[in-house]
Amino acid sequence: MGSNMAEAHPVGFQWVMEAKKNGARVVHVDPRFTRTSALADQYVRIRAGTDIAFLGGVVHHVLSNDLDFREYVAAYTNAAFLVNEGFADTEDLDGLFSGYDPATGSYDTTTWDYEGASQRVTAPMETGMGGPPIEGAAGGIAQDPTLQHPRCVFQVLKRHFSRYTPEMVERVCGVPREQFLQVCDDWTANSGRERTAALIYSVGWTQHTVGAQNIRAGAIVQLLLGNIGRPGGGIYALRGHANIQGSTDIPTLFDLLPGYLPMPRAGQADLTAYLDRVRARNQKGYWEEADAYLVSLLKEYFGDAATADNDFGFGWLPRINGDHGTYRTTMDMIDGRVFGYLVMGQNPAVGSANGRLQRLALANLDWLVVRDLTMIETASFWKDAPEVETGEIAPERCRTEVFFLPAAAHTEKAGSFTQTQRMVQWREKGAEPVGDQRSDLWFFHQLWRRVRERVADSTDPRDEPLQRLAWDYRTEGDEPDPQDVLRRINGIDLTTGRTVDGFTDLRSDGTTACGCWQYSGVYKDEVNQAARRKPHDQQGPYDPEWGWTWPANRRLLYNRASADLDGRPWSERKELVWWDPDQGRWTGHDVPDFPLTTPPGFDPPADARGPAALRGDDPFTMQADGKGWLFAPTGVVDGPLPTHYEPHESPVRNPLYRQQSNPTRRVYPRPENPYDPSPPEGDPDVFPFVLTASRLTEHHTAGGMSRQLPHLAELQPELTVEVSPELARLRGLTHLGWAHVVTARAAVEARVYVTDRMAPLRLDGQVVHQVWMPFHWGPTGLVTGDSFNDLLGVVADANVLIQESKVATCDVRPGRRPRGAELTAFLERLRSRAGITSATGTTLLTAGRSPTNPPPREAP
Amino acid sequence: MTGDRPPGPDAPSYYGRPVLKTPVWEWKIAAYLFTGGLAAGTAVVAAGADLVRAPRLRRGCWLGSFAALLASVGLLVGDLGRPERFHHMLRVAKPTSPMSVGTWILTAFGPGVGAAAVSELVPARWRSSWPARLLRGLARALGLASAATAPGVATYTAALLSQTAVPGWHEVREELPFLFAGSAAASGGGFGMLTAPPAEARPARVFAAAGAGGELLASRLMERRMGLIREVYEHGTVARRRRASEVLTAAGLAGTVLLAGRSRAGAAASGIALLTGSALQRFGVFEAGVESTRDPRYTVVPQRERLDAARRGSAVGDDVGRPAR
Amino acid sequence: MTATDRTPPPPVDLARRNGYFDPPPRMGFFTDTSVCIGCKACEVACKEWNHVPEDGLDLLGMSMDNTGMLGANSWRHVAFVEQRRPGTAGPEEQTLAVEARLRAAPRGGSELGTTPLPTAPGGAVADLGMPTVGRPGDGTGAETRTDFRWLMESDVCKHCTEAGCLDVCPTGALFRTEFGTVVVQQDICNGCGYCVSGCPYGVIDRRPHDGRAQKCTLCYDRLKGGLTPACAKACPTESIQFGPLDELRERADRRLAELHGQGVAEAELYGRDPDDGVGGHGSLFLLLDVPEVYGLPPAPVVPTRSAPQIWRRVGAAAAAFALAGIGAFASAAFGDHP
Amino acid sequence: MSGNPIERRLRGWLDAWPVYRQLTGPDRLGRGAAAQSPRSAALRPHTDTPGPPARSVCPYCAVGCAQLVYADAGRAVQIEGDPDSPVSRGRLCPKGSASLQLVTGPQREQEVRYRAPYATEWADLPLDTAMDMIADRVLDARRRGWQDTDDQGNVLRRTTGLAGLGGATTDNEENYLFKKLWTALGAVQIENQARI
Repeated sequence: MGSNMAEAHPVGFQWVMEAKKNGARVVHVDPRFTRTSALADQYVRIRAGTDIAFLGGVVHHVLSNDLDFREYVAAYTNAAFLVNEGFADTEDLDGLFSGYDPATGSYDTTTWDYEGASQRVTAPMETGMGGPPIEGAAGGIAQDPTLQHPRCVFQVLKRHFSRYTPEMVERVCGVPREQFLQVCDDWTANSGRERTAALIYSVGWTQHTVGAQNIRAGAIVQLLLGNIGRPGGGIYALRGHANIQGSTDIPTLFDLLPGYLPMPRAGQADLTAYLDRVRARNQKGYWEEADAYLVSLLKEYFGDAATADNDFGFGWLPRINGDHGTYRTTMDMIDGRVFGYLVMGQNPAVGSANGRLQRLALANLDWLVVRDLTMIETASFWKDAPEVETGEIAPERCRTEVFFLPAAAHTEKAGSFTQTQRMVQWREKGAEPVGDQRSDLWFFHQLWRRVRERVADSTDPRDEPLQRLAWDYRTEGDEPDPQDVLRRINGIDLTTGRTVDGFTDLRSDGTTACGCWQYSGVYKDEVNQAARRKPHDQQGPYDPEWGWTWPANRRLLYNRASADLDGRPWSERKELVWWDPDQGRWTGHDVPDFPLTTPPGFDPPADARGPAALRGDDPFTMQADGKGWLFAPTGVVDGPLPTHYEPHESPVRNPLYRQQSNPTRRVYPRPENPYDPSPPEGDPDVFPFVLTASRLTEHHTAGGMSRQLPHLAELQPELTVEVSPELARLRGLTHLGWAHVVTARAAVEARVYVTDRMAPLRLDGQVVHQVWMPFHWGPTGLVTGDSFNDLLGVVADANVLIQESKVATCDVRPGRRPRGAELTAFLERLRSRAGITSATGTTLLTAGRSPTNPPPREAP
Repeated sequence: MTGDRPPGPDAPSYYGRPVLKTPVWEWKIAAYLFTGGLAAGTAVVAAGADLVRAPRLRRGCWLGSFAALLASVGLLVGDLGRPERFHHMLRVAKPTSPMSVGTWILTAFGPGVGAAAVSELVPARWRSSWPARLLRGLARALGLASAATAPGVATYTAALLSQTAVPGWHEVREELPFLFAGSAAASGGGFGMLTAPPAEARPARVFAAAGAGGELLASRLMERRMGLIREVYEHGTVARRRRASEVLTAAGLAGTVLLAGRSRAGAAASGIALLTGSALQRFGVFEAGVESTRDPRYTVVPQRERLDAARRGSAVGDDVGRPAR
Repeated sequence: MTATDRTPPPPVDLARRNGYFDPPPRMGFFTDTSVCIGCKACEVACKEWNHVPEDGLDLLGMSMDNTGMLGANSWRHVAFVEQRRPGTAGPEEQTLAVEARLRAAPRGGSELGTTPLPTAPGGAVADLGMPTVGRPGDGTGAETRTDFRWLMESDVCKHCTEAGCLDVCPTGALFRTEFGTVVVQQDICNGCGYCVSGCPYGVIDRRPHDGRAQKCTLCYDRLKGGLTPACAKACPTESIQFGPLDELRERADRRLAELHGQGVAEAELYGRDPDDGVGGHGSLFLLLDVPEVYGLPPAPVVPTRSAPQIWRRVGAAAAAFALAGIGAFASAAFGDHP
Repeated sequence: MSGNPIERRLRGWLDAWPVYRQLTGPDRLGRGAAAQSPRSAALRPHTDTPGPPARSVCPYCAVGCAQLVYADAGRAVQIEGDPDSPVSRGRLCPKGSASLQLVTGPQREQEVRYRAPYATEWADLPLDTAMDMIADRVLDARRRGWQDTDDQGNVLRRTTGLAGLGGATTDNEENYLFKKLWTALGAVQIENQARI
C-alpha cells in the first residue's frame, strides 16, 4: 500500500517476485493499476488518501473475528495497558480525541496517558527517535492481562474501529466488499505462528496530512497479527533517494541532531533540562541512555573544548522554537527573512510542492548556492521559471546572486550511503572528477576553513562554537578523508584513542566521542565495516558481512519478538533469534535485539532503569515501556490512534465523522498557497476530481538525474496525465491529445493517456474520478514539460511536517493551458468561481460541536 | 483457447504496428531490377546478333547492356549504407544468399559485357589493327560467355526478392521468376527494336514478344494465385503501376507483332512501350513488397491460418510452424 | 506457403556445423514474461554497454512503451499491452490514436526502434470523435474489467537456428558465432540492407547515418570474456535468463508446466520448438498470450527454406529466358526472313 | 609449409579471404567460422580494464544496489551491478543501468557558473573566488539573521539568515559535516528530501 515497488524500486522487487515464486501471495492496494499491480495476485483500487479507513477496516475485521495473534498481542504489545480515565475517543467526539484546542489546532495529550504513568511531551520532534519518554514506565503501568477491561488498549482499539466495517470501507475507499474481505482473509491467513506477512509502503503513505497515522495504522495491523520483529514480517519503508535514510540518521534536518537526538529547544537552559525532555528518568530501554549519546556527540563536535564544566558545550548549540521546516523556510524567504540558501543535490524549483512558491522564494534571496551534477531549474530559475513567462520574475529585476558549483558524482568520491533497510554501504572512488567538480566533503571543508579564518580573531561569543569546533580530520589533498569522518561518526574511546565497538560503549562522562551513536560499530576494530563485501553466496541468509546495518549490524529490529515468551522461536519455519538456556544468552541467525543475557522470564527489580529494566518479554527495547504500541499515549500529535480523515482537498464529505480532515494539519494560509475548500466548507464543482501522482521507473524524482540522459529520457519523453476511458468521455479527452490539469494553484499541460489502468470509483452513490500524473518534468533537460509539483499546495502532517502531495482536487480540461498573463487570469477566474481565497480550506475544526459536549453520532 | 478464435483478417496486433521492418531499399533497387533485367536481355540479343551477324543490333545492344550494367552497379552501390565497402560483397560466396549468388553472377556477367562494349567503341579507323582484332576476338568470346550467364542475371532478382520475409514478394515466389524473366526479355528485345532497323531486329522482336507474352501470362497467373496479399497488389500505386505496365506491355506486344517489322517508328514506339512496361512492372512489384510490410495482417493472418489449420489437422503439431498446444 | 521444403537438421552442434572446432555450448536467452515488471533495465543496460544511441524522444502512446519496436537503435524492446480480455489487442482508445500515427509514417511505424516517428504525438490525429454514449460518469467501470491485465514482454533478437538475416547476408558480416548466436560484424557490414527483409521477426534494421545493420549481438564481446549479456545481468526479476540453450529449454518447460499447473492456461512457449519454422530460437520466450498480441509473428518460417523451391523456379524461368533467346535467333538464322 | 616469403604472403592473403576458408575449411556455406573477421575473433569486453573495478553503490533510489565501476585512465568506462551483493545480486534498474551516462554524459557541468544580481546570463568565476565569496556571504547572512533570545528571553543563539537544503543524495560523511558546520554557525534551517 502506498508503494509502487515494481516501478520505484525494481531491483528490490526481485525479492517480492522470488517470494511469489515460492508461493507468497502479493496484494497491491493503490489508486492506479501500476506495474506493481500487474504482477500482484490481487489488485485493489482505492481512493487516494483513504488508507486508514482501509486499514482500520482490517483492524475491525481482525478484532471482531478474533483473528489476532493473541499470545503475541497480550505479551508484546501494550494491549493490556489501561488508558487514563479522562480519555475520550473519536467515537465520542465525532472525529476528535479528548484535549483538542481549537485555538491552536492541537491537542493537549495528557488525557491519553496510561493509567499509572505520565508523559510530558506532546510533540514528537521534541523526543527524537527513541520513542517518547514515559515517566514511570519502568515501574508499574496498570494493566489487565485478560484484555477485558473497558479501558485497556485492546478494548479502546476495538471500540475506536467499531464502525470501520466492510460496508464503510466500500463507502469511504470505493473498494468493493468482496475485494476487501479477500485482502483480510489473505492477510490473516498468512499471519500467526507459522506464517508472516510483510507490509510495504513508500511516500504514498507519508505524503499525506495523515502521513504518520497511515504508518501507525499499518503498524497496528502488523502488531495484532504478530508480524513485527519476525522474519518475513515487518513494515518496510521504501525510500526514494540513495541516502535519504542516512540523511535522517545523520540528519540534515532542522529538528534533529545525529542519531535522532532532538535539537535543543528554546527554554532548555542546560544539558539536564534538555535530557529531561528527551527521556524520562525511570523508563525502560536503551533510550534511557540518551545522555551518553548526546555527550559523546558534543565531544565529537567540540573536542577538548567540551568539558563537564561547560556542559560539554551544550550552550553553544542553537535552539529551535517551532517550525523551521523546508516549507516554512521557503515562506520566510518570500517574506525576506532568509538571505542565503545552499542547495545541494536537490531541486526544489520543480521537486517541492507548490513550485511557484519555491521559485518566488528563490527570487527573493540575496544569494543562492547550488551544487549539482547538471544545471537544474533551481539554479536557472531566474531565466527559465514559468514565472518569467507570466512576468512575476524578470531576470533584470531579480537580485538573487547565484553560484552554481559542479559536484563530483558518486563514482568520483568515496563515502557511505545508508540504504532503505538501514544498511550502510561504503563506496570506493572509481574515477576522477574534472574541472571544478568537487565533493561536498571538499565544499564543507573549504567553507569551514574560510569561515574559521574569518572568525579566528573574533571575540564575539557567537563565534565561539566556530572557533572551538573540532575539525581535525585526516585530509587527503584539500579535503578530509571520508574514512576518518566515518571513524569519528562511529566513535572513539578517548582514553585509548581507539574506535568503540558499539553504542553500549558510549559514556556520558566525556570519555567517549561519537558523531552518531546509532552508527557506533560501523568502524569497529578500526575497520570500515561498511566496506565489507563478502559475497552473498559465501554467507548465511542474513549476510552479516556485507556492509553494516545499524544498530549493531542487526538486520531485523525488535527481533526478540521472533521468539515466544519462553524464548523459543514461534515456529521452526520462522525462527530467527532464541534464548539458549545452556549458554544463558540470546542467539540466532541475526544479532539479537535484546540485552544478551536477560532471560525470557526476567522480571526486573522495581528500581531498575534503562536496559536493565526490560522484562524478559519486552521486545521493543527502544520504547519507554518495552512494548509495541497499538495505542500511542504520546509522541503522535494527532491522536493516539489512527482515524480516517479526508485529505485536505477532497471532493468527498467524511462519511465517518463530522470532523472532515485532520484537525491538527498544518495549513499555511498565504496568497501563493490557496486551497480548494472541501465539504462542508466548499463544493467540489470547480475541482471535482482527485489528483494523485507518483514516479515512473524510467525517471528519478524531479528528473535532474534522468531527464538529461538520452537513454532514460527516450523511455518516457513527455509528461502525461492518465485518465480512465470514462473520464476521457466525460471531459472530451483523446489519447495522446493535449489536456491541462488545473488546481487552485496552477495549470499544467500534458499528453492524455486514456487507460483502463485508471477507473472511476463509486462511493455512496457518488462517482469519484481519479487522475494520475508523474512528476518528473521541468523546463530544462533533453525532455521538458510542465512541473507537476506546481499543482500542489503546501499543507502538512503536524507530526513530521511532510506535505500532502499524494492527493489534491483538480479539473482536467482538453487542450493546452493558457500562457503568460492569460494563465494568471485564467487561474484567477477559476479561483473566484470556486470562491477560493487565501483563507479557504484553513478551517481546521469541522466537527461542528464543542469537543467537550459529544454530539449524538450519526448513523453510519 | 486461441485456436478456436475465428481466423480472419482482424487479427490482434500490437497497436497496429507492423511485425516486419519495411525494406530499407529505396527506388534504386526497384530501378536496378529493371536495369539488371535490361542488361541481361540486351546481352542475349547482342550475343545472338553477333552470332547471326546483325551488327547494328549487336552494337546497340552491347552498348545498351553495358550502360544498363553500369547503371545497375551504380544503383546497387548507391543503395548501400556503406558504399565504400561494396567490395565486401566478394568476401564470401554464399549459396544461401541470392544477393551473394547474384553478385557472383554479375561478376561473371560484367567483364564480358564490358569487353564487348569497349570493343564496340573502338573507332572504325583502328578496327583493323591487330590489338583491336585481338580485343574483338576476346570480346566476342567473353560476350558470348556473358550472354550465357544472362539468364541468371535476368532471373536471380526474383530470388533476391522472394527469399525474404516480405509477404508481397515471398508469396509470389512461384511466378516472380517468370515475371522477371519475361520482363527482362521484353525490355531487352524492346531495346533491340529501338536501336536496330526493323530488318535486323527480327530476333529482338521475337524475343521481346516472347518476353512480353511471358510477362503478361506470369502476371495474370500470379494474381490469380494470390491470397490475402492480393489486397496489396490490387490497391493504390502498386495496382496503378502494374495496370499501366500490363497495358503498355500488351500494347508493346501488339505493336511488336503487328507494326515493328514494318515501321521503324512503330518499332521504336513498341520498344519504348515494352521498356516502360517492364520498368513499371518492377516498380509495382517492388512497392507491393514494401507496402505489404506496413500492415501486420499480411504477415500474421496467413501464419495464423496455417497454424490453426495445422492444429486442426494434427494433434502433434504442424510441419512448418509450431507444435500444437 | 504450403509446406516445408526440407526438414531442419537437429539443433545440436550448431556451431560445429558452422565450422567451429570444439565450440562452447550454444548460448541463449529465456525471457519469461510472466515475471517481467516492464522496468526497461534491459533496454538501458544494452544501450549503455553496446553504445547504442537513443531512438527518438518520442511519446508513442503504446501504454508505457516509448520504444515501439526492435530496431537498429533498440536491441531490446519492452512491449506493454493493456488487455481488457485475453487474446485481444490493447485498448481501442490507444490503438486508434497510435495506429493513425503509424500509418502516416514513411515506414508504417516499422522505423520504431531505429528512428522516431516524424509526426508529433497527437499531431497526426485530430479528434477521433470518441463516442460519448451513455451518461457522463455512468458506472464505475471496475465491474467490467475483471479480466483486465497488463502484459509486459522484453523482446530481443531470436538468434534463430536458421537465421534469415544471416542466410541472406552477402558479405558474411552476419555470421554464426562459436556460441551459436547471430552477430553483425561491424567491420564488415556494408549496409546492403538485405538482412532487414530477410528477418521474419522485424528485428534487424539499418542505422541511419551509420549505414550498417544493427541488432542484438547477445553481447558477443561479453560472452568472449565469460560475462553475462548486459540485459540479462541487469534484469531485476530474472525475466531475462541467460545460459546454455539446452538448460534454458528445460527451465522454460518447467516454468510452463508450473504456470499451467497454476491455471495460467494461456501461457505458451515461443521459439522453443526445434521443429518450428526457424529451427527454434536461441532466445526463447514464455508468453501469456498469442504472439500477435505482442507484435510477434505467430508462426514465421525462415525464407531460406523456400530457397530450393525458388531456385527451381528461377532455373526454369532462366531456361525459358534462354530458350526464348535461342529461339529468337534460331528462327532468325534458320527461319524465313520477313 | 613453405619458406618462400611470397608464397607465405599469398597464403596469408588467401587465408584472410573467407571464400578460400569456405573452400578449404569445414564451413562450406560461409555462415560461420569462415566468415569471422579478425576483429571479431579478437573481441574482448571493455571491462578488461587495467585495474579492478571500484565497488560502489547506485546513486538513485534507496535500495542500495551494488555497482562495479570500471575505469580507464581515471574515466569510468562501464558501470554494472555487483553480483556479490545480497541486496541486488548484480541487478540494476534502468536508472542504475544508466549510471555511466549520468557520470560521463555531456550534461555534466564542469565549471563554476555565476549569475550576478540582475544579470541575464551566466558568467565564469574561478572556484577559489567563488568559495571566498560564499564564505563572506555565509557570515554576512548569519550576522543579519542572528537571534540571541526569543520574546520570553529564552536563549536562542541562532541565525535564521541562511538555510540549507540537501542530503538525501549526498554521503553520510558529507551530511555529518554539513550539520556540524551549520550547527556551529548557529544555523537551524537545514532540511532535505526526507521531509518532502
